[in-house]
Amino acid sequence: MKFGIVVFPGSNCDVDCYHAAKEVLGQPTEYVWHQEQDLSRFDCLVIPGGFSYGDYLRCGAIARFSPAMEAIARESERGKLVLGICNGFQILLESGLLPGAMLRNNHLQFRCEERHLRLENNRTPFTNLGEVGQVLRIPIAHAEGNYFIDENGLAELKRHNQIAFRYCDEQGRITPESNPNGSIENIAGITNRRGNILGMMPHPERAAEAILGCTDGKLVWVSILKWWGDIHA
Amino acid sequence: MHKLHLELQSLDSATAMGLKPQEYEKVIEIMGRVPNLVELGMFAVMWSEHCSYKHSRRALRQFPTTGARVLQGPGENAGVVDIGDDLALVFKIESHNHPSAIEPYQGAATGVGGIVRDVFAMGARPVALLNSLRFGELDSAHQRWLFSGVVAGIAGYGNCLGIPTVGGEVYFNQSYTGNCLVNAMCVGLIDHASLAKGKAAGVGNRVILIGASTGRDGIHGATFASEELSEQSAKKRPSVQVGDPFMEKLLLEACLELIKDKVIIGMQDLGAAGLTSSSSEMAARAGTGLELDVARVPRRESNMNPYEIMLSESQERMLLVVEPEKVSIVAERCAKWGLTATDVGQVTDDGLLRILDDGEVAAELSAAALASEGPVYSPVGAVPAWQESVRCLDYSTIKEPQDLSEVLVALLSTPNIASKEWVYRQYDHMVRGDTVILPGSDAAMLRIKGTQKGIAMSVDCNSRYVYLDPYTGGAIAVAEAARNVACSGAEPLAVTNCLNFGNPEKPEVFYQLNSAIQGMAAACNALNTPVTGGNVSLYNETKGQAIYPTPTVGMVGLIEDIEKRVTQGFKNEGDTVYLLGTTHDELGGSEYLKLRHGLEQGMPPQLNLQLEVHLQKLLVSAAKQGLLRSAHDCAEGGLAVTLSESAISGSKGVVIELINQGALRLDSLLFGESQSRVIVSVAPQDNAQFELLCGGHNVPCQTVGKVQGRSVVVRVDGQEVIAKTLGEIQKAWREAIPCLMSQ
Amino acid sequence: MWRAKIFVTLREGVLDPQGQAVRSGLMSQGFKAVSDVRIGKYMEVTVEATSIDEVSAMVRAMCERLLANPVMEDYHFILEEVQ
Amino acid sequence: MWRAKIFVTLREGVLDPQGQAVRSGLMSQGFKAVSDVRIGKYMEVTVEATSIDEVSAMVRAMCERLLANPVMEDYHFILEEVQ
Ligand SMILES: Nc1ncnc2c1ncn2[C@@H]1O[C@H](COP(=O)(O)OP(=O)(O)O)[C@@H](O)[C@H]1O
Ligand SMILES: [Mg+2]
Repeated sequence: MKFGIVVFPGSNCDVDCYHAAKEVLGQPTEYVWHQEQDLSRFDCLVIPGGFSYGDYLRCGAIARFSPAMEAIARESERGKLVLGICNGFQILLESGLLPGAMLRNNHLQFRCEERHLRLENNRTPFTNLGEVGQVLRIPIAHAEGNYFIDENGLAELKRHNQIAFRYCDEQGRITPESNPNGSIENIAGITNRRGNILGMMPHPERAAEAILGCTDGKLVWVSILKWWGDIHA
Repeated sequence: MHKLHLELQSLDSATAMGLKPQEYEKVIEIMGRVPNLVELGMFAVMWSEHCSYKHSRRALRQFPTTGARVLQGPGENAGVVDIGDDLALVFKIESHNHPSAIEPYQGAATGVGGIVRDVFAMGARPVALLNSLRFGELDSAHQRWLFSGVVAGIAGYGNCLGIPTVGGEVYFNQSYTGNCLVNAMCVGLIDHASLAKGKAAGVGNRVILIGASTGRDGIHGATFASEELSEQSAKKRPSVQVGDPFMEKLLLEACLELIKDKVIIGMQDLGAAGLTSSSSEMAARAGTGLELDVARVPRRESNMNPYEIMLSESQERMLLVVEPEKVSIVAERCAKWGLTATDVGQVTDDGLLRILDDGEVAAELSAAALASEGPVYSPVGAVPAWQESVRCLDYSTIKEPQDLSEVLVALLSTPNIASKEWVYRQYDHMVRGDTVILPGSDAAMLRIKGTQKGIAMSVDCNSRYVYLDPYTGGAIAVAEAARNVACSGAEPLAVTNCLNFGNPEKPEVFYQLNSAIQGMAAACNALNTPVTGGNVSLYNETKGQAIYPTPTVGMVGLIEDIEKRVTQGFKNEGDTVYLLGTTHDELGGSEYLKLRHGLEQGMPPQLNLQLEVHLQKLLVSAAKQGLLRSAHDCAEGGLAVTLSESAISGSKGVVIELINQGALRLDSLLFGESQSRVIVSVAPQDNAQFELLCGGHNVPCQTVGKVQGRSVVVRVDGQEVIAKTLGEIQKAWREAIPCLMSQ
Repeated sequence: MWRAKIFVTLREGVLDPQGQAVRSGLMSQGFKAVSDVRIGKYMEVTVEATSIDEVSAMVRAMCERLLANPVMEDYHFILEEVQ
Repeated sequence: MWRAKIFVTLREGVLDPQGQAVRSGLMSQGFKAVSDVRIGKYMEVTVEATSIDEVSAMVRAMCERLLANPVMEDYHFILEEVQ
């Protein structure tokens, strides 16, 4: 399975995602410069975290116009997988590939810490090895992860089972205290309707090796590989 | 461009720029004529304390600067030490105190930007940031504004760059009320082959300026940083700069690509004194001259004259020297990253820095004179009149507290000891995916992908000790930084330091500076950790009142097998807890004395360097043999606080039985800050081997208890003196700073 | 030459944590008369154009495409002719 | 009741990285007529007061103490009486 890690000026979790795909999963992986127009050679495109274009206007607002994002929209229509992490999630929202928008964290500070997530939907290419209700420990690191969507949009998300992860406490309870940023209904990650695009604020690449203190994030990476293996079996 | 009258300048304008009369005379002597405005301005910034170290240079020579691992000592943009496998660490610490006092967010942010440029100017990939911060007490709204602004600024810049901020320290003390300290340290990783130098070598080579355009910001920033903060400084306010971390990220990536492609002959960042210092230093190092045409420098503001362009301290700029045929490669690379690269001049053979303004000579002066022939003074030192009296401490007047549990809780919630999570959770400390010991242990550690190795880092200084006794305090700063690194299982390798002091022209301040350097040097020699660089920040005074002398020490270390790393938290129920080292009746300078008795007095704890060396060797070798489950150095708050911190970090209780029999006061025993002590925990099956090892290293080692239960319990001679649940101590420790900050 | 003064504000119903923080900051500084604070962005864009209609269309397009995110923000602007 | 519309902008000569990024974003979107972009903050503060002089003094004090840092920012404001 071939992974492409998209690099914008200002991306900075590109190295981490490359390492996860290449070394942890052991799959062929390439960096993709944001000006590339043809991404058809990849099976999964990862939009990593960071501060594309400095995040100066709104996070992801400028990156979405890049040729690579146009190519990603095309590839996703063809059923390829797209994983947007942190800034990658923000870019997916700005580009309209996922619904909603991202506001400043309600406490206004950047937060980097481990968080608990409840897996809400295991019928996606990114979560198929998990159980619904399973609690994962995965770090967050962002100042703008306060997910916002209007009421109708939220109802749509739920109707189509698009909520992938919610912030929760150690026991899996969705509580206000376990919400690190004010995100609506503790949403931490969503998919598109088709399920082949996932955007999430927590960083699964930072929790994919024992030496980093936690391997819960590996579930996302290994699920991707399993899904691909199943359809190519 | 607005033309400048190149009239010759009198003594009056020299004084206005901060030069002393004899320095003005010296300029005339060097030039053989009277300087014009541009020339005089260039001398004034380069001969400021900040750039020329004129009051500190002689004293700095007392540091040991060589060693088997030192690839680059002081004199370049950053120090370099070998870590084997053809790899090296590049690291340095720098202050941004004055800018942060005026605009905390931008001051701290641009401080991070500056130190990061110093590291990648050497060709290294910056992999970690640390910082050392000092403010007044948090009961003032202004101090809270400074503290939160500085932390947000460091976060804003470092997070955007994608360099993890993995460690640091924060202290609050009245002496910093008018003068906060913000020191930032950066550590980079490099292959030996990629090491770049800040040299303008090769006559005929081109000089390329890349990155941000030049504005009027920070003109005379270097001289500003060398003056006391006063009402006057308020008027200099526009010299505050706004950082552009995105630009820096582009610059960083472009420069590293150019280094990788071997396109660069020499490279240097533009920091204090801007183009003036970078061009003169690069030429001086290579023994060449440079010719620059300021009319070609891309500007952000209109009508800038040569004086302003040469002195501007606009951030996020680098100066490169490349062969003429490689100029186009530089341009291409820069274009890829959206950066402007401008050919601004060339390397010459006459040793002169010739500044042209659209072809016309605007200044012509010796590069070496600017960069290295500045005045050097030998200030006189004198022990301050108050020194003896603050060292006196009459123990008989200090009442021993009744409720020691309550003292422990109070200590855990003083901001100097309380959890700094409020700070480091604002820093992305995990980006790049190599941080294997996160903030919250004695030292931070990163893995080096592709090897079994790890690097450990720490910054330390207890300035109250330095205030009470500069020599001992200086030595302790080095010893503690090294001890923190050793506690992680890594071997301490080398030191960078930032000397934050008051006005060195005052004999009592110079005494502090000089004695602290002597103490630091002694510790560096004993521990075999040479000094590879650093920075001096003097004139940290407001209204004539100097800060506590604060020589911040940044230490780097190496662990050969990262799987052998050690953290501070207790691990397993039933592990044996040992106290290494010896406790004396030493309450002087302790946090306890300040908190309970309102005293910042006494002799600081004494440091036995011999014991310190043995202790650190023991820690490294015990870690290597896999004998340590945890190790945590006894620092502020003493034994009781150290035990509590290990308990909190590991979420495990501890039961301690101490034998005292009247030997020490109970408050000394529990809260005194005797040096060279470490609390370790060891699995029961390894006890015998560990004790043997301690004996072999001549390190006093006492079994003091067991990891057990959900409380911290301390008994002395069978009598319970402390008993608190993990929940209680954790709450006190964790909530103190957030609580203060939410008022 | 024209200067567009553009205001981008959070849509009604979207929580404004920055505004709330500033409000409580003001309160704690003794400005008790403050009842509400909303924070937005203010941008000044200088453009070359021949007519006000042209500028107006251009600025509207900029806002729609880049300067505001319609999911959470509203915008309005004022145009001034400058030298 | 009064509404103060407050504009906080970077002082002349102070670098505006946001403005630069937006400018180049607009350029690459084909808005070539844009020559300059400066970004600042826009705040709406609602205050209770009896006279315009009182509001004006109060808002000025807020700006000086909290809303702007005079080291690098300028501010101005407009007052409106509201229901
Ligand atoms: N406290 C110190 N100890 C050792 N070396 C120092 C110290 N302060 C400054 N230096 C060295 O002096 C040189 C000049 O420092 P500095 O002017 O801060 O560098 P830069 O030009 O990068 O700002 C550097 O090599 C630095 O490492
Ligand atoms: Mg430098």
